[in-house]
Amino acid sequence: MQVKEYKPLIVAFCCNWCSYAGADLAGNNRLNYPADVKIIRVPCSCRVNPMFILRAFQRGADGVILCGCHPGDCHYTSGNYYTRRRMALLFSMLDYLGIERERTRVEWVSAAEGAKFAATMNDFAEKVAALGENKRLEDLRCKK
Amino acid sequence: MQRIGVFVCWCGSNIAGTVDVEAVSEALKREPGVVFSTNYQYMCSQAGQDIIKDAIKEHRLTGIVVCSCSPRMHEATFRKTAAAAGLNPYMVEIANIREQCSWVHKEMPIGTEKAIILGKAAVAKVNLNTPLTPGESPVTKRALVIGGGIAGIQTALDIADAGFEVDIVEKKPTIGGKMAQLDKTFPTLDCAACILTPKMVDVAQHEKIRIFSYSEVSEVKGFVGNFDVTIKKNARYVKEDLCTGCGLCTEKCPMKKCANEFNLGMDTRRAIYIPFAQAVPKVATIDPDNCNMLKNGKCGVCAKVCTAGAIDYTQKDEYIEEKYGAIVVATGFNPISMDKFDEFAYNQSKDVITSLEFERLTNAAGPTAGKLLRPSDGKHPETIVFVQCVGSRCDACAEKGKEYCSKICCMYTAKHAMLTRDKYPDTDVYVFYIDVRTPGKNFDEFYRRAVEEYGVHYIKGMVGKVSPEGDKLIVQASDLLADKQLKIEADLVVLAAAIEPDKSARSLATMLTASMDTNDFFTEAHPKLRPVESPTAGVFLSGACQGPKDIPETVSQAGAAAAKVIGLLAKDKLVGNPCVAHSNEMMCNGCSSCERVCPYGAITYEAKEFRMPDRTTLVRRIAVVNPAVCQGCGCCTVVCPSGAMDLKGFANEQIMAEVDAICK
Amino acid sequence: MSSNKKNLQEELIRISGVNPRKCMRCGKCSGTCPAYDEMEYHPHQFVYMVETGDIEPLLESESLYKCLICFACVERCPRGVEPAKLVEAVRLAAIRKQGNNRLTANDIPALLDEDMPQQAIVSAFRKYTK
Amino acid sequence: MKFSYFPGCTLKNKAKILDVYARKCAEVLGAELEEIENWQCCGGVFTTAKDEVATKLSSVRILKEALRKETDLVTVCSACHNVVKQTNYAIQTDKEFAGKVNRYMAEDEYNGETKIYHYLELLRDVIGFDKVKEKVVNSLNGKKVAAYYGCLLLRPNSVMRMDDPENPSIIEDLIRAIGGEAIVYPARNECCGGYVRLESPELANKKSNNVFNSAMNAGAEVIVTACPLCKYNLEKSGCEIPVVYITELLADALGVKEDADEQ
Repeated sequence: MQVKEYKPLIVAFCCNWCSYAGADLAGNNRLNYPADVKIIRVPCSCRVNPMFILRAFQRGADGVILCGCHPGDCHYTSGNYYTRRRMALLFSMLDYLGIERERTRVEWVSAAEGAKFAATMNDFAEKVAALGENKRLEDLRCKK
Repeated sequence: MQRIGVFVCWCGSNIAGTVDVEAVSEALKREPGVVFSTNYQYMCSQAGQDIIKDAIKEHRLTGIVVCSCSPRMHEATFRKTAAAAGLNPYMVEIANIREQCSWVHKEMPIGTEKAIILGKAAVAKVNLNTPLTPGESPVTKRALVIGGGIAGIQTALDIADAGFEVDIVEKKPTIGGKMAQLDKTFPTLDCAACILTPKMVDVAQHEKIRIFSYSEVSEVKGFVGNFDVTIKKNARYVKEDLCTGCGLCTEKCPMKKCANEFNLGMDTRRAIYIPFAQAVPKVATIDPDNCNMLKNGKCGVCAKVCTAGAIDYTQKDEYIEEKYGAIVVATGFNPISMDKFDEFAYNQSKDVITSLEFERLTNAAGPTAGKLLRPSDGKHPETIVFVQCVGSRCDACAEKGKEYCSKICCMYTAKHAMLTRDKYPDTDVYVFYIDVRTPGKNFDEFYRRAVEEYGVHYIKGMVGKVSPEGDKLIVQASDLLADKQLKIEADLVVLAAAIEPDKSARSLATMLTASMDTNDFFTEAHPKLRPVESPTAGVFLSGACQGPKDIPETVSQAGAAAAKVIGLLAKDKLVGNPCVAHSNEMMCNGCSSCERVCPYGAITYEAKEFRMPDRTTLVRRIAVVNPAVCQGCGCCTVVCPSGAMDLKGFANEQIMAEVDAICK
Repeated sequence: MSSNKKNLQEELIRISGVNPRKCMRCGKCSGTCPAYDEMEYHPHQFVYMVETGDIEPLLESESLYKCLICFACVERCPRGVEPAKLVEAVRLAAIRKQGNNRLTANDIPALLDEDMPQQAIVSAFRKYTK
Repeated sequence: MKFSYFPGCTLKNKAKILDVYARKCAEVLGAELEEIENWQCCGGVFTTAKDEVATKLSSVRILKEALRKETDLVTVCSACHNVVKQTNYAIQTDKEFAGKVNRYMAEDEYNGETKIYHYLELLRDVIGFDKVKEKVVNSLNGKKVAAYYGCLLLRPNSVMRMDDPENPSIIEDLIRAIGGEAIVYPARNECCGGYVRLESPELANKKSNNVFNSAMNAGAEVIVTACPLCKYNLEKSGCEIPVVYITELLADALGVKEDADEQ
């Protein structure tokens, strides 16, 4: 029997001003990374509500990565600092819920760092794939 | 229910080479809300845009999804296309299937699968899009420049020459700033006063420019295009409109022993004074800390001698309210205090001075009339030691000094050394340096001239200690290249003190909600691409308040800031970004969480009456976002515990829908 | 760098708490050092040579015993490098080797005089003996 | 006001007068110095290496004893002060070191709670130089006194926090308070070379010469210090003017010198 190759599902939230542009640059330079990574554009990493991440895990995501501007470079001056603190808390809570630390990540990727974007995504996808399929977070409200 | 059209672009073979565009447009046809789906070779071409326009009209589309290159590339193009066909431009979403799909994946099935998912996410989002209209606000066509040094002067002149009114607010009794204190300027050695004072006169005579000297900004309200600013005019006890600047009072005043700040305390002035001969405005000012009349009610000599009747001992601080469309910060710099560096004996010997003091000592209008004489005994110094990097490039844990390079010291020290050797060839001049940094037009040539033609001794190493012994200063230092410890008997030691932003900058930044770095330099909106704008709309940066700068750099930045201001003031209305936060007043509980995280101060609170079902009224505190100030980062939406705050164009529901579409 | 050298370097950095990479090579430590003329390797060289792993010559050098521990270099270093702590770490590395004590109890009587305060002897033992 | 007092080895032996005068003056000025029981040596020199733990334990014992008695600690000898204060700082700032120290010690944990005053700080910050001035019965009458700080009192300043390490004034202010003329000279915070006295007497001589020559050039009649090692070293190197402990001048000014000499 042939086992279907496991493909992780990865959601990447990218800040419009830096990492989204960094992803475009990776494209311009034809730097490959797995197609499992799907990018959602947000105006700033601080726009990412923890609910979005929980929702992704409820819907079957295997990994969620947040990319923002380097500390000190936020387009809106301070958004990424909020992101950093919020996500530190959220990720430790997710860890407690059984979603391993390796499935969540915050990375700083500037608009000039196409190579870093691709490398980050390759690394993240590899780590997530190594963990195998994720436990699905259940939205208890949906249970009857 | 939306009626959505999907347009898949081939981008020649850029997309079509890795993505089966036909399959994509077929797959997306079946998504909810989609009533039309097609693909075309170049969607951004005129023909491609016509397909979109026609489809909008023919199928009465309420929203469109373009699967193409990055929105950073053509979002604006397709928004215009939609608008031309009568569709609200914010009903357009782009699925990035080129940069983030076809270009980074090699295999057709994989690329196609991902492109379909990205398309579905975009369709899911458009289903929840609502038409957005950018807000408009009027522009007050006047600018405020805070700081009257060379940065502020140049910015004001450039703005005024374009025909807009400008007010300069200067803390000191005269404009001119640090440049007015300098002797010569590197690398051309033209005299600072000769190039600055004509500009000061231009400012004074310009019909579009007003100068508020001896004044400070005390309050700033409003936002880009509509700032309300309160200016505090400090009492100078002299009526500016009557004073002719004749200077008689400054000769007759009996209080002779006041430290002259213009000469950095190296000589004295009277209690009523004009800082220097070319001051603008040339109006006397009474120093209330030293005036006997103001302190004890005895004297009144200046009033007696003033033929213009300009003296007014009863003058009070005055507050003036003005409206501006743009504000330029040009608050400049100061050398840091040498108190924490007393290994160089600055507080122990008068003959250890800072470089700015050296400027005054060599300036023809300075305390020694330009003769280089030691402050302690007025003798001509035979050996002079210059110490570079005093307080610059320090580590944060060293508890003193600044982490950055002050940038101007290498060049002015080369200038000082060269001028000294030029005027007094009998003088031995040593410069202790860590690195000599000369990146500027003709800068390195200038430094080399100091070494090669003028015989300045440049020694790689640092001074460890300066000991005043008798009338000499023993300078103990390392010569790293010779691997020696030197002891030089010097007559004068000049410290290249690090520079720091003016102390007033921090409170000003708070008033302006402009951001600063850890060193209190104002931060620019983008370090490369928006260097003269602060992240706060309508606030611009000029000169050393943004970072250490020499004169040519300051002047070019001042001109750039002026150009940005002119661009703003030339508009009659400001069109905002419609993707801003807004609060649902029914859900808001007035908790202030959003206000605390907003980097722009765009959120205020108001008490609003609500009619209750039982016909009573209830007054509740609710958050209100000023759309002209909000920049749309969305930070507030995340902290809102009740979910009242949302971001237009990137609403919670919309992003959630994208997540769902991707994770299906 | 050989692994032995690397280990020694890491050991010195660990016990001294000094990060030699913070040095900007200004030489202020050596400009300020009161024992400079007695030293073969000077404070800035200690920092540089530990950074590059060239530590053997320092271990052999008399300079280790010339440092006055006056902390002038620590106080005045603009980068917070604290060279004296590194000198001390190298000295410890030297005298901790078996048989490398700089001073033994037998040496003491000859060095004493009547007025010498106790602390001179105690501190010499602390500095030179393990 | 009651303080724990740590004299240290030299003050019980070669530098008895420093101890006696210090106590006597404190008494006059209303500070009670209670000597710590069964104290050991401070360690003589603070080893900066992080892995040196055992050599610092005797200092910790002093600090713990002061804490047990719920008093601040007063030291007189500059070297003791430096060692004890650096040890306390290491415990406060280096968790790993504090952990090791506490594992060595049987009793309660110590985390750097004790506040340490040098005798000079006691005079300036607790008693106040004004108060000292009031109690002067025997002014120095403008005697030209050069304060010698050396290295131990001032450096590293991040730990010692006594005064401006490059331009200190605490001893000068005391000299002025008791009627002397303070001679400020550049070498007052330079090292005398005390710690290399045994190993390299020539170097020690050189450094000491530099110090007292600088003071003498500035017109000093007497040099004062708070450190027995400095005093010994300056004298041994041939200083031509008297080198005395600061407490001796103070005792003289407060009129208790003879009293103390009898003890």
